Amino acid sequence: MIDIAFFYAFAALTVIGAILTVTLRNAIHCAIALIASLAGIAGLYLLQKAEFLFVVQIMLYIGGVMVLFLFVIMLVNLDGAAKERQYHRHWLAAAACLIGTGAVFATFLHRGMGALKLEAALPAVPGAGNVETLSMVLFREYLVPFEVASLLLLVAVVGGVMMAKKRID
Amino acid sequence: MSVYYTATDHFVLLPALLLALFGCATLLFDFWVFPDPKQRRWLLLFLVLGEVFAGAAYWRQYDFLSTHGGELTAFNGALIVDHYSLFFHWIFLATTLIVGLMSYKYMEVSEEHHGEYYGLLMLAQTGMFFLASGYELVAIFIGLETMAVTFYVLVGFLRSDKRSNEAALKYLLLGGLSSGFLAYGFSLLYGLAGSTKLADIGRMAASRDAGDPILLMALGTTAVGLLFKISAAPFHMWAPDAYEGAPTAVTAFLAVGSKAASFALLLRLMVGPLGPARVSWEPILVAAAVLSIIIGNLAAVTQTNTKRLLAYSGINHAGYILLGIVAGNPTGIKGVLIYLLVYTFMTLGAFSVLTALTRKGLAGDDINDLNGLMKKAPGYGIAMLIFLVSLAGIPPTGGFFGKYYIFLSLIETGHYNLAIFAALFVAVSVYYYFRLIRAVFVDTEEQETPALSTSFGLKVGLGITGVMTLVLGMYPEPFLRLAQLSISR
Amino acid sequence: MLSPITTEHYLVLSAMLLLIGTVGVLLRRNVVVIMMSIELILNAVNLNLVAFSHHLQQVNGQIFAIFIIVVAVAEAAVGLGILIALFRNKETVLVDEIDLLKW
Amino acid sequence: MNFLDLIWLIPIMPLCGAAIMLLFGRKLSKAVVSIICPGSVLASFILSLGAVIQLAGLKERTHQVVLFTWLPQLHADFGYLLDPLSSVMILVVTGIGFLIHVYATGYMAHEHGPRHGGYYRFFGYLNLFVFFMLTLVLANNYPLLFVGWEGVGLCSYLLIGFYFNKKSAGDAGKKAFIVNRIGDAGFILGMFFLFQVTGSLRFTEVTDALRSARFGPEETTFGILSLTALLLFIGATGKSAQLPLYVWLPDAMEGPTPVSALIHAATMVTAGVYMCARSNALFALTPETSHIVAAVGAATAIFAASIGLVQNDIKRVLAYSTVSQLGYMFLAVGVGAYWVGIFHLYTHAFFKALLFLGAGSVIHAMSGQQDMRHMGGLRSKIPITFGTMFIASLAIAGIPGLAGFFSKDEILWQTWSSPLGSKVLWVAGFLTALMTAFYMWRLMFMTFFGEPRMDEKTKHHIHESPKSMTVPLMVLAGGSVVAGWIGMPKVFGENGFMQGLEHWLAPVFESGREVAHAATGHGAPAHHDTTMEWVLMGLSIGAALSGIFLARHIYLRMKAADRPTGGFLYPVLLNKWYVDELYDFLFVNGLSKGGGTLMAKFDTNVIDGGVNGTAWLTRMVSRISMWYDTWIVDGIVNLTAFSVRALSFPVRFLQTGFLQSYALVFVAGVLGIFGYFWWGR
Amino acid sequence: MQGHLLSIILFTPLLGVLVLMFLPRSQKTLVRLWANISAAAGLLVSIPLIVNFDRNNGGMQFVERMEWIPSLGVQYLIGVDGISVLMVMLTTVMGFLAIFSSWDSVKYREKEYYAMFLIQQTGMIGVFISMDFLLFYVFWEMVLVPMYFIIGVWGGPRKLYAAIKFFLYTLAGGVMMLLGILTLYFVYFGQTGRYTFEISELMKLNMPLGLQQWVFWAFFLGFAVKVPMFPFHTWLPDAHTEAPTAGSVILAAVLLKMGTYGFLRFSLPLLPKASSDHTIVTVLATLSIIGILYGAFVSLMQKDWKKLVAYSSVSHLGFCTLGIFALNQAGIAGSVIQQINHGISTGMLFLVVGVIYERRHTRLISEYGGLAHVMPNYAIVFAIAMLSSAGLPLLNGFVGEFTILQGAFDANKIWAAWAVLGIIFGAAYLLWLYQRTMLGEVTNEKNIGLPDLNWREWAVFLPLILWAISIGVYPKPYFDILEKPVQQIVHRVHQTANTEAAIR
Repeated sequence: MIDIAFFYAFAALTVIGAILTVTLRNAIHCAIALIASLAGIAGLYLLQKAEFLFVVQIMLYIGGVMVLFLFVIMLVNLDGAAKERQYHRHWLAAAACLIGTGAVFATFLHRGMGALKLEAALPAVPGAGNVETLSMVLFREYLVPFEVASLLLLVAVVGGVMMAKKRID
Repeated sequence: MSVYYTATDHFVLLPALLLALFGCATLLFDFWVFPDPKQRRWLLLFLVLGEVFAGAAYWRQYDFLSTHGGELTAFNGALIVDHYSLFFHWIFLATTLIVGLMSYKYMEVSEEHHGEYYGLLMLAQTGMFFLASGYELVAIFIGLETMAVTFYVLVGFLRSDKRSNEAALKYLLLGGLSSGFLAYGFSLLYGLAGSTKLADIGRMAASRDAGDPILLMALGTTAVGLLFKISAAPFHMWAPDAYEGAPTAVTAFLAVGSKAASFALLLRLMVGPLGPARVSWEPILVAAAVLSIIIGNLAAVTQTNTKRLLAYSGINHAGYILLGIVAGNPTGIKGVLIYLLVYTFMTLGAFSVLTALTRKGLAGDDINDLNGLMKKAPGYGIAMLIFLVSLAGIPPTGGFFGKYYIFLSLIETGHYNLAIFAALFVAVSVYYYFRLIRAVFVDTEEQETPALSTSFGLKVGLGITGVMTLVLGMYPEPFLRLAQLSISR
Repeated sequence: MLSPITTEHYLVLSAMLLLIGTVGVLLRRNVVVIMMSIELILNAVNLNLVAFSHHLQQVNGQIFAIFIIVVAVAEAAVGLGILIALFRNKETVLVDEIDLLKW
Repeated sequence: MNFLDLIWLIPIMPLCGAAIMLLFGRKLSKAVVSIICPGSVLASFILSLGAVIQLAGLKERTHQVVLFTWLPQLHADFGYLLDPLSSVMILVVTGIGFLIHVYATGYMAHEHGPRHGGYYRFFGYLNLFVFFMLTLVLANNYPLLFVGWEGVGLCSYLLIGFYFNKKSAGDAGKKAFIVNRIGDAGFILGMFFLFQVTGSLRFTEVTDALRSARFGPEETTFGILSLTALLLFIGATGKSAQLPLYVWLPDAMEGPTPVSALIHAATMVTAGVYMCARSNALFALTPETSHIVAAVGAATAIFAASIGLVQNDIKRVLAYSTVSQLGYMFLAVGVGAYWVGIFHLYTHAFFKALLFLGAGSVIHAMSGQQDMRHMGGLRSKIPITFGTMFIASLAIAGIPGLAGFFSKDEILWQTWSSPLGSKVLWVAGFLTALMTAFYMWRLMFMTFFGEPRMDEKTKHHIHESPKSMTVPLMVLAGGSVVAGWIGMPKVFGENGFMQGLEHWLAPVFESGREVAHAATGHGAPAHHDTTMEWVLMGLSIGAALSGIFLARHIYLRMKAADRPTGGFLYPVLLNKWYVDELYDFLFVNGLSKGGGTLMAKFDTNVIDGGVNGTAWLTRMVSRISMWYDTWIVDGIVNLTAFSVRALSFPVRFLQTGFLQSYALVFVAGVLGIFGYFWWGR
Repeated sequence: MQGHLLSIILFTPLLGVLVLMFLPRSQKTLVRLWANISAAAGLLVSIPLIVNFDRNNGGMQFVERMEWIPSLGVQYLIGVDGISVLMVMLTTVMGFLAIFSSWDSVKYREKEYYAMFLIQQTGMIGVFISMDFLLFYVFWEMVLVPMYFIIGVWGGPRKLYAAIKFFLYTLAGGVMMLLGILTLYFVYFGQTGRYTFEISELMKLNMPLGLQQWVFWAFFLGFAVKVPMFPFHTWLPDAHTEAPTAGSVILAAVLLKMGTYGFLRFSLPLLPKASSDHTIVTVLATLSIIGILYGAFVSLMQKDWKKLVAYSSVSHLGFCTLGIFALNQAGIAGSVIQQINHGISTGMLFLVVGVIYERRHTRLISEYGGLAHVMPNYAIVFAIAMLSSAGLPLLNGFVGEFTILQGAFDANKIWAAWAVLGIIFGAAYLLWLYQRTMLGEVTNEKNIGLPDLNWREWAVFLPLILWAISIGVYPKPYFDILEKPVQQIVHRVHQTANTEAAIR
């Protein structure tokens, strides 16, 4: 019962935050709205016993990415941009497209729900907590991706630096 | 070794490791050793060495497979090495090597000669490795992203050049969107299969009826992501801009490496695990192929920027290759492989001629910059002729056999109308390829331009690509055998 | 009385997020906001994954989610870097003023 | 030596002459040329004589020499056949050919053709012509005959157009060639039919096949054979200038006079007659076609003669006269009297050649003047020419004892008596005889009698032609007298000489009649009604005399030389029955102006509506086809190309450069896919 | 040596190119000399072929077989029968003359020019001798590229348009043909379980009529564009007109024959049912006849000398195809001979135009007139060329046309009747052209004092004239060579047709 309430609360937070993100005029406000939305998602993780992911979400996303965003927003001062028209010219066509897609998605999900023959949710495995199991699986089955991820981050770092740094020569 | 990292795992992963290793090494050395851009060309050695070692590793794998046969899976099913993936590995290897060879002069000319470049090339190749060898969604996805992110950086490599920035930004944003969709599709696949292993997904797809809505959603979104990567219409819009804005060498890499890798994945997914759902995805691919051929050809006809023109021609070729997947019979798949192989060499070749055209204060990417090339540098002229003729699919060049297989497979599977359609558009494509040929051979340049910016590496690259294009056209036998081998299960 | 929360609820939610993200990408002219929208899309994916993994009582989904986050981070970093480089040259962050390359 | 096996040399001789002329002619002096060319013809004349004499010795009077295979598909060889028929022809061709060559040496003496050296080229062509003519008459199969057939056409084209720089000459030549081509089309098809029917194209084999009497009425009466014969005859009309394809001949007079004499009087134009005679077995089998032939012949004869009545150009008169005489020959062939046709051919060769040469000498004397209205009283100035032409005119008019009399009279008699003939045809022939006498003597009187009507300058110039020209005239005059004696009517008494020609030709033709008899019941040997024959003979002589006197009355007494006579008929005849205008009307006005008034056009300069008309029609068609080619066929191609280019732009402008329109397309794609999933499945 | 004669013939020109590539482009004379030498060599090595050719053997001779792409069943399989041996001779001779004739006419980029010609030479020979369908296709396409350059680089004012038009047109047709080939290939695989492109193997197929018809039309597109048959001819006038003289000569003399040869070698033997199918035969004969008359009509109206000759080709090739689809000995043999004749006559006509074009640099007929006074020898040569093209007996043209007509007549009298009209018009437009250019007064003073033929031009014309006359007077050897192979084709077509009839 209570988790139902929580679900809807977090869901509302997420959706509203998301909507604000794409609608608000000032980029900083957008960022804050996004943070709210992400926080909502984090809450949903918690509801689904994904504690580790919850932590990651809070720390990495809200603590890392968003800060990065804010930095950039500060760097490229967007006051000018804030006064500009916010929406793209052919927003109407875009909206139409989106509504169409939305409708289709909705119907699919609706149709799909019945057909979504997932075996009913299993009871939570007792014993080992989320993090341990997760780490076990991560380093047994997902070793390769893990390593590659490091490469990815390396590339990201190098790339970010490359791009952002001023030209010396 | 531990249970987490067995000898097999090592054996399979080794090439990727080597590449990553040399890639990082390049980055480090760049920071420490070579302050002067002129010396940085020595970093090319790292790339060459890296490729050599990786090549050796691949060779051992090839050797092993051809003696013991079958395939090797590692990291309990996360990676797979079979002749199929090896085929692509060879392509990636060649691509990276040639791109590296033709780059350094270009980078010097455009005053952005940084050691990171070679490192990034190799890291990108590492990403491709997982596209061809990955047998598990996460590995695949992460590999894809590694490749993609590297390309975002590479495309924007000319930081001071607006066009380059713009290209990078557009590519990144659209790429982000597409990978979002791809990931969404993957997540659904995972949800349906309860596992990220392609094997399980295959089982799932076989068990469910093709009409299952969620499966369709998964299919649709995945298809979107992949079609985007191979720049098939209508998800092609990024290609012309990215190609034009990017440094020419990178454009070559993008046009060949990224496309080949994505095809490797697309083919493996569609024919492998998602094979059972063919009825659902075949029409999508048909539509995409037809659109790509039409749009690619039509847009190229009046294009005046060579890189853009080649971008459109790339879209067009993607369409043809897709037709091979549509046919889906052994011939068709062989066709895809051969086509990609040929495409690699001819496209790289064409682009390397373009890199030579880029001179100080002269972008060299307008058709008129090709004028009188035959007079100026006959070698380059003839090479360009070979590549363009091959792109047009005219014997005795490699391009012909690509088309040959596609047509044959379409006929075998009874797609006569598609065959005729494809055949007709060959004529259209010839039209614009011959505009280039005409520029090279017939037209003469208005005012005197500086000499081509050639280099030893570039010449080597041209040599390899040219020879390969001709060999593939005149004696394709060994490569056909290789392709045959790589589709045999 | 509200029905108990099932996986489906999460799917719907993530689909909504996906759409909203797409809306952002399609409509906002501000590059930064567009990137944020992409983050939204990726989070939608994560929501899916977690829901499934919870449903299946596996952690694979969560792990996948972690990698997705990594990807998001990487893209964000590189993207912002590129944005800065561009801004340095072009003094704008509005996408429809960035149209050197066309036709 | 054995001439019979050397008959292939007969055509080769002039060929060598021609080769020498055309290859090295420029280096040779006129003297050498005027020795080589007539010499080569003389040589083949001698060869022919020898061969003919030896032929007479043979029991079976045919001899074939086959050199080598030419067209395997048609079993056609380079093979030569000497039999009575061809022997007559070769003698005529080589003999008269030689004389005309000699004449030409004189006539062309001060002829400066194109730049220098028109002389040698002229003789080169002349020899070439003789070569082809001999090939034509000596061939032992139709295709080889066709070789000569085409060749003579070509040479006539070259020789008419000999005056390179006279446009009218060029046109005339072109017209001649093309009209002949039309005939040839018929000829070719005819050959194919013949080959299909008889399985061979060798004269001997064809004849045997046809005479083997294995053809019933279904082939012979309006059957495939009739069609074959008809097609061949069409070919003949083209070559021998019969209705309706005669139009080219009068214009052919643009050529030098010797050419007119050799080609357009003595030899080439008679090729058609020869060919029909050759195919006598075929024609004998197909009475319907024979009727057509006879009818066409008669019609042409009277028609052309009527036109000849009023022409003022001396050569044109002779031209129409030739057409009319050719009509006679076809009349003969048509009524199944093949030997008579050949007989007339042979006599006609003499006097008509003579007339032309004479006319040439007159023109020569008049320094180029051809209009008889400006002549007169030349009798005393150029006596030899006058004398010879006098004889010739008597001959053609049909005065007893001269060549023309016998042949023409025989034709008339055969027309009357032959089962294939008819009284109507006879009347036509009779009238023609009357007119012939009239216009020939009109010519004589206007030219040689009365007082001179030419201006002083020309009058001052007048002089008799050189020996090289007059001697041939005299020889021919002699010929015109005696040539007929070997074909006298039986009523004069029968013996081997008096009916020499008939007997000589008998093996070729006689059997023809029998077949006709066997197959169709026609062609039974006519029972000889002697009195009737005498009566007819008398009538024709009367006609000849009255014609002459009428002419004398009008043109000597009434001095009507330059006045129109004959009332309403005059303009009609002067304008050649408006045939050219008719063709014009049909082909030109009929199509362009929707019909101009027929009587409105009175100028004789509108030559040959016929050919011009067809040419015009052709040109129209080809304009249309060209338009079609540029705008439709090519247009479609270019249109495709254009539309591809045109379509290219929208596709390119899809690429607006705005990121979000790309994204839009992207999402549209997504929508498309799911839309397909939704509805499509 | 003897065993590899064909390969030698095939690759001699390429060898020439290899050497040519290393010659300095500045040494123009050297380049010219070498090009002529290698072309002459190509001609010389082809002589043993005709000498040792056994005309009593209807099958393939000088066969060379080598695996090329085993996994596709493609072989390097070459050989000649009577038809191809004639074509090869035509190619080598005309090729040499073309190169020889362009000694002074090509003023720039000689090296590439000659290289293109020699490469093309190899391609053309290859087309005529390959007995493997894919090999054939490769050569077929290989010919296009050099011709594109020859037209596009050394051509007239509208050269680029003409070149790309020629290329696109032929290529489009070729690709369609490829589809046809692949279908055959696949069907063969279906019936025997192995892939091969060997013609003689593919002939063993028995395909249903319907499929045969499809394949036939696919081939038709390829060949008809090349020939060119009526609605597909429009690339020809442009290409012929814009190409340099030698280019036009090769184009007319050899390239067009590739199409007719294709019909003979592939369409008829491989698809006998389709090619004897009534509708198809009717359609093709009709198209041919339309081509004959249409070409003649359009030529009549041309103001451009060269274009006139070009359109006359349409007319003549109409005869060739008509002969082929008469489907009998006379028709086909005549057609092959007519193809050679057309090569000679039209080749000569183009050379004739080239001679005057070099002197006056205009092709407008109205610019000329009365040239016979200025250039008598030229006039004679032109006359001979013109007459041989107009089909005057004792010259080559007649033999071909006449035999074709006979064949057409046997097949269907109406065809013959129409085709005969073509002969009339043929005379008409050629004579008219001759009259307008050669006869009459010298109207244009620019023409006064034009030099007559020089020795090199004579050297080009003389062999052609002699050849023309020799064929016209003694065509038997050609008929003998053709007899057996043509018999086989005819027999194959009719036999299957009859069996079909028997079954029905």
